[in-house]
Amino acid sequence: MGNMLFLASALIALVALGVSAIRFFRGPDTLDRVVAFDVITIISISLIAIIGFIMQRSVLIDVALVYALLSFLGVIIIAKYVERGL
Amino acid sequence: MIRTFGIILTLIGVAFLFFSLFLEYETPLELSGSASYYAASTAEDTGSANLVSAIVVTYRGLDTLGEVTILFLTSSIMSYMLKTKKARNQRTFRESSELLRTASALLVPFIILLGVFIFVHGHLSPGGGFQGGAVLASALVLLLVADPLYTVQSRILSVIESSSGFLYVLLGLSGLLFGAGFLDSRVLPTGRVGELFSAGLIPLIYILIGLKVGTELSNLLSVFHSVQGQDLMEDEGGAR
Amino acid sequence: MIESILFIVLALLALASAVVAVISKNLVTSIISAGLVSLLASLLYLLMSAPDVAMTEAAIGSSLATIIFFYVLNRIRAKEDSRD
Amino acid sequence: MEITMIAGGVVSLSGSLFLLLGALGVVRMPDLFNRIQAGTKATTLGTMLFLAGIAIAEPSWIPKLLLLILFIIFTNPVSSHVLARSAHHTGIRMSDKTVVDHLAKTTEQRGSESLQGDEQEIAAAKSKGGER
Repeated sequence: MGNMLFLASALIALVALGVSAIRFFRGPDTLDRVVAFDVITIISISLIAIIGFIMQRSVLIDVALVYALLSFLGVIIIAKYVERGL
Repeated sequence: MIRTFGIILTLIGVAFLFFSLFLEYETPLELSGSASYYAASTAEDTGSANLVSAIVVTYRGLDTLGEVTILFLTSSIMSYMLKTKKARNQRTFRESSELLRTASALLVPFIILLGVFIFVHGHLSPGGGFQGGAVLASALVLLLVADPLYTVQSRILSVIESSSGFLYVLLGLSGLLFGAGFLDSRVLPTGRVGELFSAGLIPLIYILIGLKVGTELSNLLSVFHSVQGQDLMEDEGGAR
Repeated sequence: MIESILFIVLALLALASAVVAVISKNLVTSIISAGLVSLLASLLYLLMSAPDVAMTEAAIGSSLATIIFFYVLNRIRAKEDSRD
Repeated sequence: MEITMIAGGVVSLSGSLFLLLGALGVVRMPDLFNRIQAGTKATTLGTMLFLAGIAIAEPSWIPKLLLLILFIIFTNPVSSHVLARSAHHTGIRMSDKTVVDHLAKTTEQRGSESLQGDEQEIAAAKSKGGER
Protein backbone atom coordinates (compact mmCIF):
# COMPACT_ATOMS: atom_id res chain seq x y z
CA MET A 1 0.00 0.00 0.00
CA GLY A 2 2.62 2.53 1.08
CA ASN A 3 4.89 1.41 -1.68
CA MET A 4 2.12 1.90 -4.24
CA LEU A 5 1.71 5.50 -3.08
CA PHE A 6 5.39 6.15 -3.69
CA LEU A 7 5.24 4.57 -7.13
CA ALA A 8 2.22 6.70 -7.98
CA SER A 9 3.99 9.86 -6.87
CA ALA A 10 7.03 8.93 -8.99
CA LEU A 11 4.74 8.52 -12.00
CA ILE A 12 3.04 11.86 -11.34
CA ALA A 13 6.44 13.56 -11.07
CA LEU A 14 7.37 11.96 -14.38
CA VAL A 15 4.19 13.34 -15.95
CA ALA A 16 5.08 16.77 -14.54
CA LEU A 17 8.50 16.48 -16.16
CA GLY A 18 6.88 15.72 -19.50
CA VAL A 19 4.40 18.59 -19.16
CA SER A 20 7.10 21.13 -18.45
CA ALA A 21 9.11 19.72 -21.37
CA ILE A 22 6.20 20.88 -23.58
CA ARG A 23 6.97 24.47 -22.58
CA PHE A 24 10.64 23.80 -23.26
CA PHE A 25 9.97 22.62 -26.78
CA ARG A 26 7.35 25.25 -27.55
CA GLY A 27 8.74 28.27 -25.72
CA PRO A 28 8.70 31.27 -28.04
CA ASP A 29 11.45 33.09 -26.19
CA THR A 30 14.82 31.99 -24.85
CA LEU A 31 13.85 32.87 -21.29
CA ASP A 32 10.73 30.71 -21.56
CA ARG A 33 12.99 27.79 -22.28
CA VAL A 34 15.19 28.72 -19.34
CA VAL A 35 12.17 28.74 -17.03
CA ALA A 36 11.15 25.33 -18.31
CA PHE A 37 14.73 24.10 -17.82
CA ASP A 38 14.67 25.35 -14.24
CA VAL A 39 11.41 23.53 -13.52
CA ILE A 40 12.73 20.36 -15.16
CA THR A 41 15.83 20.40 -12.98
CA ILE A 42 13.78 20.87 -9.80
CA ILE A 43 11.48 18.00 -10.75
CA SER A 44 14.43 15.81 -11.64
CA ILE A 45 15.92 16.37 -8.17
CA SER A 46 12.80 14.82 -6.67
CA LEU A 47 12.96 12.07 -9.29
CA ILE A 48 16.55 11.29 -8.26
CA ALA A 49 15.44 11.06 -4.63
CA ILE A 50 12.53 8.75 -5.45
CA ILE A 51 14.73 6.54 -7.64
CA GLY A 52 17.10 6.23 -4.69
CA PHE A 53 14.17 5.34 -2.46
CA ILE A 54 12.83 2.70 -4.85
CA MET A 55 16.28 1.16 -5.27
CA GLN A 56 16.98 1.55 -1.50
CA ARG A 57 20.34 3.23 -2.08
CA SER A 58 20.97 6.26 0.11
CA VAL A 59 24.06 7.32 -1.86
CA LEU A 60 21.92 8.72 -4.66
CA ILE A 61 21.03 11.68 -2.43
CA ASP A 62 24.63 12.89 -2.94
CA VAL A 63 23.99 13.06 -6.66
CA ALA A 64 20.84 15.07 -6.00
CA LEU A 65 22.80 17.52 -3.82
CA VAL A 66 25.47 18.10 -6.46
CA TYR A 67 22.82 18.44 -9.11
CA ALA A 68 20.74 20.93 -7.10
CA LEU A 69 23.77 23.14 -6.62
CA LEU A 70 25.14 23.09 -10.14
CA SER A 71 21.83 23.48 -11.96
CA PHE A 72 21.12 26.58 -9.85
CA LEU A 73 24.40 28.06 -11.06
CA GLY A 74 23.65 27.17 -14.66
CA VAL A 75 20.31 28.98 -14.56
CA ILE A 76 21.92 32.06 -13.00
CA ILE A 77 24.64 32.12 -15.65
CA ILE A 78 22.11 31.88 -18.47
CA ALA A 79 20.00 34.68 -17.00
CA LYS A 80 23.06 36.88 -16.56
CA TYR A 81 24.11 36.21 -20.15
CA VAL A 82 20.71 37.17 -21.48
CA GLU A 83 20.67 40.46 -19.58
CA ARG A 84 24.26 41.21 -20.66
CA GLY A 85 25.54 41.14 -17.11
CA LEU A 86 28.02 38.29 -17.29
CA MET B 1 12.68 22.61 -44.27
CA ILE B 2 14.46 20.05 -46.44
CA ARG B 3 17.40 20.22 -44.03
CA THR B 4 15.16 19.50 -41.03
CA PHE B 5 13.48 16.67 -42.90
CA GLY B 6 16.86 15.20 -43.80
CA ILE B 7 18.04 15.37 -40.20
CA ILE B 8 14.92 13.62 -38.95
CA LEU B 9 15.24 10.97 -41.67
CA THR B 10 18.86 10.36 -40.72
CA LEU B 11 17.91 10.04 -37.06
CA ILE B 12 15.21 7.50 -37.91
CA GLY B 13 17.76 5.52 -39.93
CA VAL B 14 20.24 5.52 -37.06
CA ALA B 15 17.45 4.46 -34.73
CA PHE B 16 16.70 1.49 -37.00
CA LEU B 17 20.38 0.51 -37.03
CA PHE B 18 20.50 0.51 -33.25
CA PHE B 19 17.10 -1.14 -32.91
CA SER B 20 18.40 -4.36 -34.42
CA LEU B 21 21.29 -4.28 -31.95
CA PHE B 22 18.77 -3.71 -29.16
CA LEU B 23 16.69 -6.71 -30.22
CA GLU B 24 19.67 -9.04 -30.29
CA TYR B 25 20.96 -7.89 -26.92
CA GLU B 26 20.91 -10.42 -24.14
CA THR B 27 21.73 -9.42 -20.60
CA PRO B 28 24.93 -11.21 -19.57
CA LEU B 29 24.17 -13.19 -16.46
CA GLU B 30 27.69 -13.18 -15.05
CA LEU B 31 30.53 -10.70 -15.20
CA SER B 32 33.32 -11.26 -17.65
CA GLY B 33 37.08 -11.46 -17.10
CA SER B 34 38.49 -8.43 -15.37
CA ALA B 35 35.08 -7.17 -14.19
CA SER B 36 34.53 -10.28 -12.09
CA TYR B 37 38.00 -9.86 -10.61
CA TYR B 38 37.25 -6.25 -9.70
CA ALA B 39 33.89 -7.12 -8.20
CA ALA B 40 35.28 -9.99 -6.16
CA SER B 41 38.54 -8.71 -4.77
CA THR B 42 38.49 -4.89 -4.75
CA ALA B 43 37.42 -4.66 -1.12
CA GLU B 44 40.11 -6.95 0.15
CA ASP B 45 42.80 -5.57 -2.18
CA THR B 46 42.37 -1.88 -1.48
CA GLY B 47 39.90 -1.55 1.38
CA SER B 48 37.73 0.86 -0.61
CA ALA B 49 33.95 0.68 -0.31
CA ASN B 50 33.42 2.40 -3.66
CA LEU B 51 34.52 0.10 -6.46
CA VAL B 52 34.72 2.80 -9.09
CA SER B 53 37.12 5.01 -7.19
CA ALA B 54 39.33 2.03 -6.40
CA ILE B 55 39.56 1.26 -10.11
CA VAL B 56 40.11 4.90 -11.04
CA VAL B 57 42.83 5.55 -8.49
CA THR B 58 44.70 2.28 -8.18
CA TYR B 59 44.09 -0.24 -10.95
CA ARG B 60 43.90 2.44 -13.61
CA GLY B 61 45.86 5.08 -11.72
CA LEU B 62 48.13 5.94 -14.61
CA ASP B 63 45.12 6.87 -16.77
CA THR B 64 43.93 9.26 -14.08
CA LEU B 65 47.34 10.88 -13.99
CA GLY B 66 47.05 11.31 -17.75
CA GLU B 67 43.61 12.89 -17.44
CA VAL B 68 44.85 15.35 -14.85
CA THR B 69 47.75 16.23 -17.14
CA ILE B 70 45.39 16.83 -20.07
CA LEU B 71 43.22 19.10 -17.94
CA PHE B 72 46.31 21.01 -16.79
CA LEU B 73 47.48 21.46 -20.39
CA THR B 74 44.05 22.66 -21.50
CA SER B 75 43.81 25.14 -18.67
CA SER B 76 47.26 26.60 -19.27
CA ILE B 77 46.73 26.86 -23.06
CA MET B 78 43.39 28.60 -22.53
CA SER B 79 44.80 31.11 -20.09
CA TYR B 80 47.68 31.81 -22.47
CA MET B 81 45.35 32.34 -25.43
CA LEU B 82 42.72 34.39 -23.66
CA LYS B 83 44.94 36.82 -21.83
CA THR B 84 44.21 40.32 -23.14
CA LYS B 85 47.16 42.65 -23.15
CA LYS B 86 45.54 45.96 -23.96
CA ALA B 87 42.82 47.50 -21.83
CA ARG B 88 40.71 47.98 -24.89
CA ASN B 89 37.44 46.18 -24.62
CA GLN B 90 35.61 48.11 -21.98
CA ARG B 91 32.60 46.31 -20.65
CA THR B 92 29.74 47.61 -18.60
CA PHE B 93 28.15 45.44 -15.98
CA ARG B 94 24.81 45.75 -14.40
CA GLU B 95 25.34 45.46 -10.68
CA SER B 96 23.91 42.28 -9.20
CA SER B 97 20.86 42.52 -7.03
CA GLU B 98 21.14 42.49 -3.28
CA LEU B 99 19.37 39.15 -3.06
CA LEU B 100 21.98 37.45 -5.22
CA ARG B 101 24.86 39.01 -3.28
CA THR B 102 23.44 37.93 0.07
CA ALA B 103 22.68 34.45 -1.22
CA SER B 104 26.18 34.02 -2.57
CA ALA B 105 27.72 35.18 0.70
CA LEU B 106 25.61 32.63 2.54
CA LEU B 107 26.01 29.79 0.06
CA VAL B 108 29.70 29.86 -0.83
CA PRO B 109 30.95 28.30 2.44
CA PHE B 110 28.38 25.51 2.14
CA ILE B 111 29.36 24.86 -1.46
CA ILE B 112 33.04 24.62 -0.59
CA LEU B 113 32.15 22.29 2.29
CA LEU B 114 30.10 20.11 -0.07
CA GLY B 115 32.97 19.90 -2.56
CA VAL B 116 35.44 18.95 0.15
CA PHE B 117 32.97 16.36 1.49
CA ILE B 118 32.63 14.83 -1.95
CA PHE B 119 36.31 14.33 -2.58
CA VAL B 120 37.20 13.31 0.98
CA HIS B 121 34.47 10.67 0.89
CA GLY B 122 35.47 9.51 -2.57
CA HIS B 123 36.27 6.00 -1.38
CA LEU B 124 32.99 5.63 0.52
CA SER B 125 30.27 7.26 -1.58
CA PRO B 126 29.87 8.16 -5.26
CA GLY B 127 31.93 11.05 -6.45
CA GLY B 128 35.57 11.84 -6.17
CA GLY B 129 38.23 14.27 -7.20
CA PHE B 130 36.75 15.46 -10.48
CA GLN B 131 33.21 15.99 -9.19
CA GLY B 132 34.42 17.66 -6.01
CA GLY B 133 36.71 19.88 -8.05
CA ALA B 134 33.81 20.92 -10.26
CA VAL B 135 31.81 21.85 -7.17
CA LEU B 136 34.74 23.89 -5.82
CA ALA B 137 35.01 25.75 -9.11
CA SER B 138 31.30 26.49 -9.06
CA ALA B 139 31.78 28.30 -5.75
CA LEU B 140 34.14 30.66 -7.52
CA VAL B 141 31.66 31.11 -10.37
CA LEU B 142 29.01 32.11 -7.87
CA LEU B 143 31.36 34.67 -6.33
CA LEU B 144 32.17 36.10 -9.75
CA VAL B 145 28.52 36.28 -10.78
CA ALA B 146 27.49 38.01 -7.57
CA ASP B 147 30.30 40.54 -7.73
CA PRO B 148 31.79 41.01 -11.21
CA LEU B 149 34.66 43.08 -9.87
CA TYR B 150 35.83 40.36 -7.50
CA THR B 151 39.57 39.87 -7.94
CA VAL B 152 40.69 36.28 -8.01
CA GLN B 153 43.97 35.50 -6.26
CA SER B 154 45.28 33.51 -9.19
CA ARG B 155 48.74 33.41 -7.61
CA ILE B 156 47.50 31.33 -4.64
CA LEU B 157 45.40 29.17 -6.95
CA SER B 158 48.36 28.31 -9.16
CA VAL B 159 50.55 27.55 -6.13
CA ILE B 160 47.93 25.13 -4.77
CA GLU B 161 47.50 23.57 -8.21
CA SER B 162 51.17 22.93 -8.92
CA SER B 163 52.01 21.74 -5.43
CA SER B 164 49.11 19.27 -5.38
CA GLY B 165 50.15 17.92 -8.78
CA PHE B 166 53.72 17.53 -7.53
CA LEU B 167 52.53 15.75 -4.39
CA TYR B 168 50.38 13.41 -6.50
CA VAL B 169 53.40 12.26 -8.50
CA LEU B 170 55.42 12.01 -5.28
CA LEU B 171 52.79 9.73 -3.72
CA GLY B 172 52.92 7.56 -6.83
CA LEU B 173 56.68 7.33 -6.50
CA SER B 174 56.32 6.36 -2.85
CA GLY B 175 54.23 3.42 -4.05
CA LEU B 176 57.18 2.46 -6.25
CA LEU B 177 59.46 2.67 -3.21
CA PHE B 178 57.38 1.03 -0.45
CA GLY B 179 54.56 -0.78 -2.25
CA ALA B 180 54.09 -2.97 -5.27
CA GLY B 181 54.54 -0.38 -8.01
CA PHE B 182 53.85 3.13 -9.25
CA LEU B 183 50.65 4.55 -7.71
CA ASP B 184 50.08 1.49 -5.57
CA SER B 185 47.75 2.47 -2.73
CA ARG B 186 48.88 -0.04 -0.12
CA VAL B 187 51.65 2.12 1.25
CA LEU B 188 49.38 3.01 4.15
CA PRO B 189 47.36 0.28 5.92
CA THR B 190 44.08 -0.48 4.15
CA GLY B 191 42.01 -0.53 7.32
CA ARG B 192 38.42 -1.71 7.60
CA VAL B 193 36.11 -1.27 4.62
CA GLY B 194 33.67 1.60 5.05
CA GLU B 195 35.60 3.74 7.51
CA LEU B 196 36.90 7.21 6.73
CA PHE B 197 40.53 6.34 7.48
CA SER B 198 40.88 3.33 5.26
CA ALA B 199 41.79 2.32 1.73
CA GLY B 200 45.44 3.29 1.94
CA LEU B 201 46.42 6.17 -0.31
CA ILE B 202 43.08 6.51 -2.13
CA PRO B 203 41.64 9.35 0.03
CA LEU B 204 44.92 11.27 -0.07
CA ILE B 205 45.18 10.97 -3.85
CA TYR B 206 41.56 11.98 -4.26
CA ILE B 207 42.07 15.04 -2.05
CA LEU B 208 45.03 16.08 -4.21
CA ILE B 209 43.10 15.45 -7.44
CA GLY B 210 40.16 17.44 -6.09
CA LEU B 211 42.31 20.41 -5.16
CA LYS B 212 44.09 20.30 -8.49
CA VAL B 213 40.97 20.01 -10.63
CA GLY B 214 39.14 22.64 -8.57
CA THR B 215 41.92 25.21 -8.86
CA GLU B 216 42.44 24.45 -12.56
CA LEU B 217 38.77 24.93 -13.39
CA SER B 218 38.66 28.07 -11.23
CA ASN B 219 41.62 29.48 -13.10
CA LEU B 220 39.99 28.68 -16.43
CA LEU B 221 36.68 30.30 -15.49
CA SER B 222 38.30 33.38 -13.97
CA VAL B 223 40.36 33.84 -17.13
CA PHE B 224 37.14 33.73 -19.13
CA HIS B 225 35.64 36.26 -16.80
CA SER B 226 38.49 38.73 -16.50
CA VAL B 227 38.54 41.66 -18.87
CA GLN B 228 40.54 44.73 -18.17
CA GLY B 229 38.82 48.06 -17.88
CA GLN B 230 35.65 46.86 -16.26
CA ASP B 231 33.02 49.38 -15.46
CA LEU B 232 30.11 48.97 -13.14
CA MET B 233 26.77 50.20 -14.33
CA GLU B 234 24.65 51.36 -11.47
CA ASP B 235 21.60 49.32 -10.75
CA GLU B 236 18.17 50.80 -11.13
CA GLY B 237 16.20 50.70 -7.96
CA GLY B 238 18.51 48.32 -6.19
CA ALA B 239 20.28 51.09 -4.30
CA ARG B 240 17.53 51.68 -1.83
CA MET C 1 8.04 -2.13 -14.15
CA ILE C 2 8.20 1.46 -12.90
CA GLU C 3 11.87 1.57 -13.78
CA SER C 4 11.23 0.62 -17.39
CA ILE C 5 8.46 3.24 -17.66
CA LEU C 6 10.84 5.88 -16.28
CA PHE C 7 13.56 4.68 -18.61
CA ILE C 8 11.46 4.86 -21.77
CA VAL C 9 9.93 8.27 -21.03
CA LEU C 10 13.27 9.82 -20.06
CA ALA C 11 15.00 8.36 -23.12
CA LEU C 12 12.30 9.74 -25.42
CA LEU C 13 12.59 13.17 -23.81
CA ALA C 14 16.36 13.06 -24.22
CA LEU C 15 15.98 12.18 -27.90
CA ALA C 16 13.51 15.01 -28.44
CA SER C 17 15.76 17.57 -26.79
CA ALA C 18 18.71 16.29 -28.82
CA VAL C 19 16.68 16.93 -31.98
CA VAL C 20 15.91 20.45 -30.72
CA ALA C 21 19.62 21.01 -30.06
CA VAL C 22 20.44 20.00 -33.62
CA ILE C 23 17.76 21.81 -35.58
CA SER C 24 17.45 25.01 -33.55
CA LYS C 25 18.66 28.20 -35.20
CA ASN C 26 19.32 29.93 -31.90
CA LEU C 27 22.66 29.14 -30.25
CA VAL C 28 21.38 29.72 -26.72
CA THR C 29 18.53 27.29 -27.25
CA SER C 30 20.93 24.71 -28.64
CA ILE C 31 23.20 24.97 -25.61
CA ILE C 32 20.32 24.70 -23.13
CA SER C 33 18.98 21.68 -25.04
CA ALA C 34 22.39 20.03 -24.89
CA GLY C 35 22.41 20.63 -21.13
CA LEU C 36 18.97 19.03 -20.92
CA VAL C 37 20.23 15.99 -22.84
CA SER C 38 23.02 15.61 -20.26
CA LEU C 39 20.54 15.96 -17.40
CA LEU C 40 18.28 13.24 -18.74
CA ALA C 41 21.29 11.07 -19.54
CA SER C 42 22.44 11.36 -15.94
CA LEU C 43 18.98 10.26 -14.78
CA LEU C 44 19.27 7.28 -17.12
CA TYR C 45 22.67 6.41 -15.65
CA LEU C 46 21.08 6.50 -12.20
CA LEU C 47 18.40 4.08 -13.36
CA MET C 48 21.17 1.78 -14.56
CA SER C 49 22.60 2.11 -11.00
CA ALA C 50 25.82 3.90 -11.93
CA PRO C 51 25.84 6.83 -9.48
CA ASP C 52 29.47 7.80 -10.15
CA VAL C 53 28.89 8.26 -13.85
CA ALA C 54 25.64 10.07 -13.15
CA MET C 55 27.36 12.51 -10.83
CA THR C 56 30.11 13.20 -13.35
CA GLU C 57 27.60 13.73 -16.13
CA ALA C 58 25.49 16.05 -13.98
CA ALA C 59 28.44 18.06 -12.71
CA ILE C 60 30.56 18.37 -15.81
CA GLY C 61 28.40 17.54 -18.81
CA SER C 62 25.26 19.32 -17.78
CA SER C 63 26.44 22.28 -15.75
CA LEU C 64 30.10 23.16 -16.12
CA ALA C 65 30.07 22.68 -19.90
CA THR C 66 27.00 24.92 -20.15
CA ILE C 67 28.69 27.58 -18.01
CA ILE C 68 31.83 27.51 -20.16
CA PHE C 69 29.75 27.67 -23.35
CA PHE C 70 27.99 30.77 -22.07
CA TYR C 71 31.24 32.43 -21.10
CA VAL C 72 32.53 31.78 -24.63
CA LEU C 73 29.34 33.18 -26.18
CA ASN C 74 29.69 36.23 -23.96
CA ARG C 75 33.23 36.83 -25.19
CA ILE C 76 32.17 36.49 -28.80
CA ARG C 77 29.36 38.96 -28.25
CA ALA C 78 31.67 41.46 -26.54
CA LYS C 79 34.06 41.28 -29.46
CA GLU C 80 31.26 41.83 -31.97
CA ASP C 81 29.99 44.78 -29.95
CA SER C 82 33.39 46.43 -29.83
CA ARG C 83 33.86 46.01 -33.57
CA ASP C 84 30.72 47.96 -34.39
CA MET D 1 6.49 0.32 9.71
CA GLU D 2 3.56 0.16 7.36
CA ILE D 3 1.94 3.21 8.90
CA THR D 4 5.05 5.35 8.34
CA MET D 5 5.20 4.09 4.76
CA ILE D 6 1.60 5.12 4.16
CA ALA D 7 2.05 8.50 5.83
CA GLY D 8 5.19 9.20 3.82
CA GLY D 9 3.45 8.04 0.66
CA VAL D 10 0.56 10.43 1.22
CA VAL D 11 2.92 13.37 1.82
CA SER D 12 4.96 12.46 -1.26
CA LEU D 13 1.83 12.13 -3.33
CA SER D 14 0.64 15.60 -2.33
CA GLY D 15 4.10 16.95 -3.18
CA SER D 16 4.00 15.35 -6.60
CA LEU D 17 0.57 16.90 -7.18
CA PHE D 18 2.12 20.29 -6.45
CA LEU D 19 4.89 19.49 -8.93
CA LEU D 20 2.27 18.64 -11.55
CA LEU D 21 0.38 21.87 -10.84
CA GLY D 22 3.58 23.88 -11.20
CA ALA D 23 4.39 22.22 -14.49
CA LEU D 24 0.85 22.89 -15.75
CA GLY D 25 1.26 26.51 -14.71
CA VAL D 26 4.48 26.77 -16.66
CA VAL D 27 2.64 25.60 -19.75
CA ARG D 28 -0.64 27.46 -19.32
CA MET D 29 0.27 30.88 -17.89
CA PRO D 30 0.03 33.84 -20.27
CA ASP D 31 3.40 35.55 -19.89
CA LEU D 32 6.91 34.89 -18.67
CA PHE D 33 6.59 36.44 -15.23
CA ASN D 34 3.51 34.40 -14.37
CA ARG D 35 5.31 31.31 -15.61
CA ILE D 36 8.23 32.06 -13.29
CA GLN D 37 5.83 32.44 -10.37
CA ALA D 38 4.04 29.18 -11.09
CA GLY D 39 7.20 27.31 -11.91
CA THR D 40 9.07 28.29 -8.80
CA LYS D 41 6.69 28.60 -5.90
CA ALA D 42 4.65 25.48 -6.59
CA THR D 43 7.64 23.32 -7.44
CA THR D 44 9.60 24.46 -4.37
CA LEU D 45 6.75 23.42 -2.09
CA GLY D 46 6.24 20.25 -4.12
CA THR D 47 9.87 19.18 -3.88
CA MET D 48 9.95 19.94 -0.16
CA LEU D 49 6.86 17.80 0.47
CA PHE D 50 8.21 15.06 -1.77
CA LEU D 51 11.51 14.84 0.11
CA ALA D 52 9.70 15.13 3.45
CA GLY D 53 7.59 12.13 2.52
CA ILE D 54 10.69 10.10 1.76
CA ALA D 55 12.17 11.26 5.08
CA ILE D 56 9.08 10.05 6.95
CA ALA D 57 9.26 6.64 5.32
CA GLU D 58 13.03 6.27 5.76
CA PRO D 59 14.13 7.92 9.02
CA SER D 60 17.81 7.10 8.56
CA TRP D 61 18.01 9.40 5.51
CA ILE D 62 16.79 12.46 7.42
CA PRO D 63 20.11 14.42 7.69
CA LYS D 64 20.89 14.33 3.99
CA LEU D 65 17.31 15.00 2.95
CA LEU D 66 17.16 17.93 5.37
CA LEU D 67 20.33 19.32 3.81
CA LEU D 68 18.80 18.90 0.34
CA ILE D 69 15.58 20.66 1.43
CA LEU D 70 17.63 23.50 2.92
CA PHE D 71 19.59 23.80 -0.29
CA ILE D 72 16.43 23.98 -2.37
CA ILE D 73 14.91 26.61 -0.08
CA PHE D 74 18.05 28.70 -0.50
CA THR D 75 18.76 28.32 -4.19
CA ASN D 76 15.38 28.10 -5.87
CA PRO D 77 13.98 31.57 -5.06
CA VAL D 78 17.32 33.15 -5.90
CA SER D 79 17.45 31.61 -9.35
CA SER D 80 13.87 32.62 -10.11
CA HIS D 81 14.57 36.13 -8.86
CA VAL D 82 17.58 36.45 -11.15
CA LEU D 83 15.54 35.11 -14.05
CA ALA D 84 12.69 37.54 -13.47
CA ARG D 85 15.08 40.46 -13.13
CA SER D 86 16.85 39.51 -16.32
CA ALA D 87 13.54 39.22 -18.13
CA HIS D 88 12.51 42.65 -16.89
CA HIS D 89 15.78 44.24 -17.97
CA THR D 90 15.66 42.71 -21.43
CA GLY D 91 12.19 44.14 -21.89
CA ILE D 92 9.97 41.10 -22.04
CA ARG D 93 6.40 42.29 -22.44
CA MET D 94 3.96 41.59 -19.68
CA SER D 95 0.50 40.25 -20.08
CA ASP D 96 -2.27 42.79 -20.57
CA LYS D 97 -3.83 41.90 -17.25
CA THR D 98 -0.79 42.96 -15.21
CA VAL D 99 -1.65 46.08 -13.26
CA VAL D 100 1.42 47.10 -11.26
CA ASP D 101 5.15 47.08 -12.04
CA HIS D 102 7.19 48.19 -9.05
CA LEU D 103 10.62 47.79 -10.62
CA ALA D 104 9.81 50.05 -13.59
CA LYS D 105 8.37 52.62 -11.21
CA THR D 106 11.48 52.68 -9.04
CA THR D 107 13.56 52.97 -12.17
CA GLU D 108 11.63 56.09 -13.11
CA GLN D 109 11.69 57.64 -9.68
CA ARG D 110 15.30 56.67 -8.87
CA GLY D 111 14.45 56.01 -5.26
CA SER D 112 13.72 59.65 -4.39
CA GLU D 113 10.09 59.20 -3.48
CA SER D 114 8.50 56.42 -1.57
CA LEU D 115 6.09 54.03 -3.11
CA GLN D 116 2.91 55.49 -1.70
CA GLY D 117 -0.20 55.23 -3.68
CA ASP D 118 0.29 51.67 -4.79
CA GLU D 119 -2.70 50.50 -2.86
CA GLN D 120 -4.92 53.11 -4.42
CA GLU D 121 -3.58 52.22 -7.83
CA ILE D 122 -4.23 48.55 -7.33
CA ALA D 123 -7.73 49.29 -6.08
CA ALA D 124 -8.38 51.54 -9.07
CA ALA D 125 -7.10 48.89 -11.45
CA LYS D 126 -9.29 46.31 -9.78
CA SER D 127 -12.37 48.45 -10.09
CA LYS D 128 -11.49 49.14 -13.71
CA GLY D 129 -11.13 45.41 -14.30
CA GLY D 130 -14.50 44.90 -12.67
CA GLU D 131 -16.12 47.32 -15.10
CA ARG D 132 -14.55 45.64 -18.05
